[in-house]
Amino acid sequence: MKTMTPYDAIGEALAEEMRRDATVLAFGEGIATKRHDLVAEFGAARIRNTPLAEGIIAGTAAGAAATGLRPVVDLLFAPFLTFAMDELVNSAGKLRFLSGGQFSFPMVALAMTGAGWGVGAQHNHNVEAWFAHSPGLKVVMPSTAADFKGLLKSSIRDDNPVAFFLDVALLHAPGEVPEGEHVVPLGKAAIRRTGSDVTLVSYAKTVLGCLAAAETLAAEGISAEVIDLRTIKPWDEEAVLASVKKTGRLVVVHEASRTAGFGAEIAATVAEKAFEALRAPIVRLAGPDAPAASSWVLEQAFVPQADAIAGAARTAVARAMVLATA
Amino acid sequence: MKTMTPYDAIGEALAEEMRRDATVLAFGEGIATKRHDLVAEFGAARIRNTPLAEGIIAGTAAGAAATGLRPVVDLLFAPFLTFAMDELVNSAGKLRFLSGGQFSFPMVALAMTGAGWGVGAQHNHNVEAWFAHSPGLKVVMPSTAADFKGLLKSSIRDDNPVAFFLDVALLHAPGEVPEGEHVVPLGKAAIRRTGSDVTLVSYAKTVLGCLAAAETLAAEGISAEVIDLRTIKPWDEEAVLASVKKTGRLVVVHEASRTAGFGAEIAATVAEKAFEALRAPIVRLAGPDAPAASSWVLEQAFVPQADAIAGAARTAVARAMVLATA
Amino acid sequence: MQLIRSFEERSAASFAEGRSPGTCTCVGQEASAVGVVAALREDDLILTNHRSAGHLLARGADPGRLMAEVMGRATGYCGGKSGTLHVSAKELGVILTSTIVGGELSLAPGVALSVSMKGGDEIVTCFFGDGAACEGIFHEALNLAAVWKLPVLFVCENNEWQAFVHRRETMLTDDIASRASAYGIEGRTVDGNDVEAVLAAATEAAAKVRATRMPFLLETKTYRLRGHFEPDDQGYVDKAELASWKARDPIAALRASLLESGALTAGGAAAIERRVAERLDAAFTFAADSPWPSLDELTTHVYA
Amino acid sequence: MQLIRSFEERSAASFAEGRSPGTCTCVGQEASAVGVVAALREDDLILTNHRSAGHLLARGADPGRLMAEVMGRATGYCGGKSGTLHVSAKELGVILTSTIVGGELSLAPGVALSVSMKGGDEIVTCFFGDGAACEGIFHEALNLAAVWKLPVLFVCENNEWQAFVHRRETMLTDDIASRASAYGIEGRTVDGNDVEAVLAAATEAAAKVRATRMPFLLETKTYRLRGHFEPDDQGYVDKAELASWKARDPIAALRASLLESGALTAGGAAAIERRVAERLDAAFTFAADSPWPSLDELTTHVYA
Ligand SMILES: Cc1ncc(C[n+]2csc(CCOP(=O)(O)OP(=O)(O)O)c2C)c(N)n1
Ligand SMILES: Cc1ncc(C[n+]2csc(CCOP(=O)(O)OP(=O)(O)O)c2C)c(N)n1
Ligand SMILES: [Mg+2]
Ligand SMILES: [Mg+2]
Repeated sequence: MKTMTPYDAIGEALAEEMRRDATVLAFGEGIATKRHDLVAEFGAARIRNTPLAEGIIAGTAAGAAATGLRPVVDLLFAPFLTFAMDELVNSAGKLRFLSGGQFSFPMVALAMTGAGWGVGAQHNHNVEAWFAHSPGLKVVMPSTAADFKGLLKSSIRDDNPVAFFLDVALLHAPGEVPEGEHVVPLGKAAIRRTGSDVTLVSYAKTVLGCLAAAETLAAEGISAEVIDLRTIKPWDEEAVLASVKKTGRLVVVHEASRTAGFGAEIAATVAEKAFEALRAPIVRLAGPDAPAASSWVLEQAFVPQADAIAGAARTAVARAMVLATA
Repeated sequence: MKTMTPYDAIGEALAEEMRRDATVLAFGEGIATKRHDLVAEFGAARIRNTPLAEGIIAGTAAGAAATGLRPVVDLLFAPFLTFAMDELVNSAGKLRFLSGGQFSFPMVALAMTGAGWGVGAQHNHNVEAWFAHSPGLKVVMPSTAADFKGLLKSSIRDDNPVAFFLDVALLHAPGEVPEGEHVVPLGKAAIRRTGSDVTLVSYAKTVLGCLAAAETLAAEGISAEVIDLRTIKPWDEEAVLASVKKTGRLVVVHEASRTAGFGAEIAATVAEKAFEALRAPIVRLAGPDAPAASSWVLEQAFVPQADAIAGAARTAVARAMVLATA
Repeated sequence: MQLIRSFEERSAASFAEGRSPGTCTCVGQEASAVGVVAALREDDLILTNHRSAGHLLARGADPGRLMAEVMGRATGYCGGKSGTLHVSAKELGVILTSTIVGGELSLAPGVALSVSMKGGDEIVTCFFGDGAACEGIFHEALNLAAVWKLPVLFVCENNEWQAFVHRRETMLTDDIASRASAYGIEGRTVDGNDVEAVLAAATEAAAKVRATRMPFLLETKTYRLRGHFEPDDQGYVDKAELASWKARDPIAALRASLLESGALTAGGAAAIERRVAERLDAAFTFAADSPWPSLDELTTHVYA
Repeated sequence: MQLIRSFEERSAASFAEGRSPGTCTCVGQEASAVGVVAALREDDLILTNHRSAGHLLARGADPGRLMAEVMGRATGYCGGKSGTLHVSAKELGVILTSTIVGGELSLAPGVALSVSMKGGDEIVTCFFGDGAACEGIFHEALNLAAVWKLPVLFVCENNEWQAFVHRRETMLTDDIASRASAYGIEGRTVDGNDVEAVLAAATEAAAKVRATRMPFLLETKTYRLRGHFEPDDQGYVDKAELASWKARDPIAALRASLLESGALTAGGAAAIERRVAERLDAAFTFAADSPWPSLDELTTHVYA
């Protein structure tokens, strides 16, 4: 194990994949300035700065991906993806299908998001659910340095377009990363803590809140299982259903706004496929249905906190007991 | 009552609101060509053709809305909204909040979608869930000619940006519209049929499938309640929860792809707030997680049909009986 | 050109008889398609848009498989999934067709980037309309291609219409090619109804792109003689304008000039028409007799 | 200009001391802001972007409320919700600030449409950067404003940088104003570090927009003397380029010329600096002492 930030883990993943495969290249607004070590190793043709134009960055990635390259594009912050939606959704997401399978789009779009930088809703908007709802795309949102590296490597190797979200609050916090080749498969959740009374499902920064809540709950004799989805699409239904069948209670947590957030998909799937196992209402804890403010105090309050998660878990466990004795 | 198509009902709503309020105007790619009666009545300044550029159409609407006008923009087909996401989501949706309430954005964006024209996923993509997940926006998707008219009038009068989706399969099918002033409030569902055994919740074209299924079910002695949401955001939680508390079973139906579709929000909310009332797993019937094909046979097969809806309702009713006797 | 014209007219007639879906025909624009495509090498790549039949047929597409695609049949170029509006035929080098106006512009630089990175000397031709030139992505695509020195021949088929909006309602300038200078690249306007002129201009432009690896913006001035999308009664079209362009029909003009120069005889012209008719009879029969896709296809080709 | 410079330098210092969040300062670009804003009428409307302090202060914004906004306090222009990057002050006519690069361009034509429909003779000024000129929305906004004859003075503050990318990496041309001709409108480039020249050019341009109700593209050539967003060590900036622009500091230049002409004395200059310092002392104290927004504000102002 070595210790590094997710930001550096991303750099390492890029370097390793570029070494392994000459068709991998990366471009974006400033990536060549910020990652000059990669320019030094791979040359200016494979790490490129671009004009300030997200649409053509994403479109160029899609055109290149369909014709033999494996581009990684840095689109900076998630709200800027709004300028690249046609290229990501209509081209990369649909032209494989509409062409009857003539093309594939092995590309990765990186975008930062989430509370942590105090710059407001035009930089901080958790839109992973948009992309999960867009056929043809995969969606990744890691919580650990090791996963940033391992999932990015898998995303680059995947033959589908991947929207890869970077939670800014995590990006510069050092964590452990295994030495040597480290690849994490897409679509597999990580059970961060096993438990038997309640299942906490989350991804990105709120996984930390779930772990803190689980700690608190443990002290009270409540055993919480914490699942980190890591990949939002395809998501690991199996792992979540197995856990809920064991615990009978589900709390879903994410920073994205609650309404039509990805937590709804998780809750709905469980309400359909593990209904009989449920011993309490499914609870979602999520950001409010509001843009994120810049003001530090408001930005922090937007994110579901460990206390609230523990509270929801407690209620679920209590309610289930009432139901069981009714 | 008079009989007219939703297309004409939209024209009537526009004309009435433009007569009522001199700040209402409409523009889009070809609207002045297609609705020349409105040009004749209101002049070329208030019904305008635009250059082919969705971003600036939506942005101009947002800028105008914030400074005293009430624009309605015709963005043609929903996939073209991908070129207008910054303007709709980051500007119209967020600048009220980010400015601390200095501006409001009374505007309506119209977009067609859904199976019916055989032109594939770049014209037919049901993305209402994206907008429901975007704070600051409202989302409307009517199923009857009367609602097309009445909801458009409310949307124009509303002080918030509204994404108004037109299901192409419905647009040219005549229906009844009340004479005189007819305004339908946003956020109120319509109970299209009352019933006691199972609740079918839907919107747009699949409401018709639900009604047909309810007919079939009635003949078998199963009483289905059919709720037409009409407004997706804010949606009428109260009506749905009340119905499920009565019937104990919920089937949610829409044409949009299942994964992270709006049906998930409905199911998740019910699994949280009416959990104890549920007597069967919540079932979602939705389009597959795939783009829509052009080929007529595939396009039709994409949409949940009455048979499947009736089948899901039957299973729900049967399962609940099993549970009740277990 | 005659094959394209007849294909489109039959397609419109077939729609009118309820035997096939509506299409965006390129009637009147055949010289632009044929002139440009004839100037390209076989290994050059082409991106087109919703009005693609001319580009595809000029590139040698099988009219049977093309009509089968329009009809949504399993034997079409895209297995019926595309239908008329996004027909790609990778085997012909006609790739990534998008019906999003501007989609082709967003994708072309990336295709040219692949060519560049592989070190090939192919060029990429991107057909788009005067309407697409109003989309922001036009600006972004030309600029990126210029800054990154990508070998793209941008061909703007300026047919004076953007669906139901006249070009004059959408821009103050007359030419689109003159916008090239904003990106530091070369541009040129050519009479798009004169196939010889288009061929000459496209040959020169393609040679420049191939040699310099820099983009070039070629504008072919032409006209959409039928409506936007079948059916379209063109009630909104100025009659004098339409008539003046009908008088400049590119096929009639070519026939007249070939007959006059003696390169074509009346008998030869009739023979061409006959051969085209026979080929299209077979093509339309093939398409109409082709099977529908199986319902499994609903979810195939979504993920690789 | 001195107020702007000092505000920004104190803001950077305050960030370095951990007392306020990072900002995009406009150090080096003060002449562009002051020259243009001085050319406008009080009832003209302004749209700006992430680098807005110059425009706001030139328009008379209260530095205390501005710094309170940067610090995310309840007393800021936007109640702390905006923070530094999207400060609007409707009371000053500085509206719809967006930190999405190009956002201001997308909104300006609509504001001008409102003005036009009301029949007023105000004009709308839209400040954006050379980076924004690369976004497709630049193309769409200028084109729409031209076709619809909207009174927008587009002001491109070309400061040679787009965050961490040099302008030369993003376009082949040197001027942005020359793109005006692609839209059939007028454009002009002016030395953005010479406040008198900017004022003269902006006055002329504003008068043209007011009289003709047609958009105009004015480009002020200037330079971002501090980094993109605090902190920024400018390690990636060419030292010679930075030095040459530092030698052309707009404030030093103005001071020198005023001293030379006798319009300003050394004592007068010192007095200005003292007044500015006092004002900013009070402003920064006001901001730092201001309360945070209440947590209820999380969900206010979402829907009207
Ligand atoms: C982004 C987008 N906006 C609108 C449309 C609807 N539409 C299809 S073709 C067309 C006109 C295109 O005009 P032009 O680019 O000149 O091409 P032409 O049809 O004249 O060949 C329009 C508006 C679309 N397909 N995509
Ligand atoms: C759509 C979008 N893309 C990227 C960014 C990140 N970003 C903020 S400022 C900036 C540079 C802008 O350059 P320019 O327009 O020249 O303005 P300047 O900062 O030089 O004043 C970038 C890339 C953004 N805010 N919005
Ligand atoms: Mg055209
Ligand atoms: Mg700049």
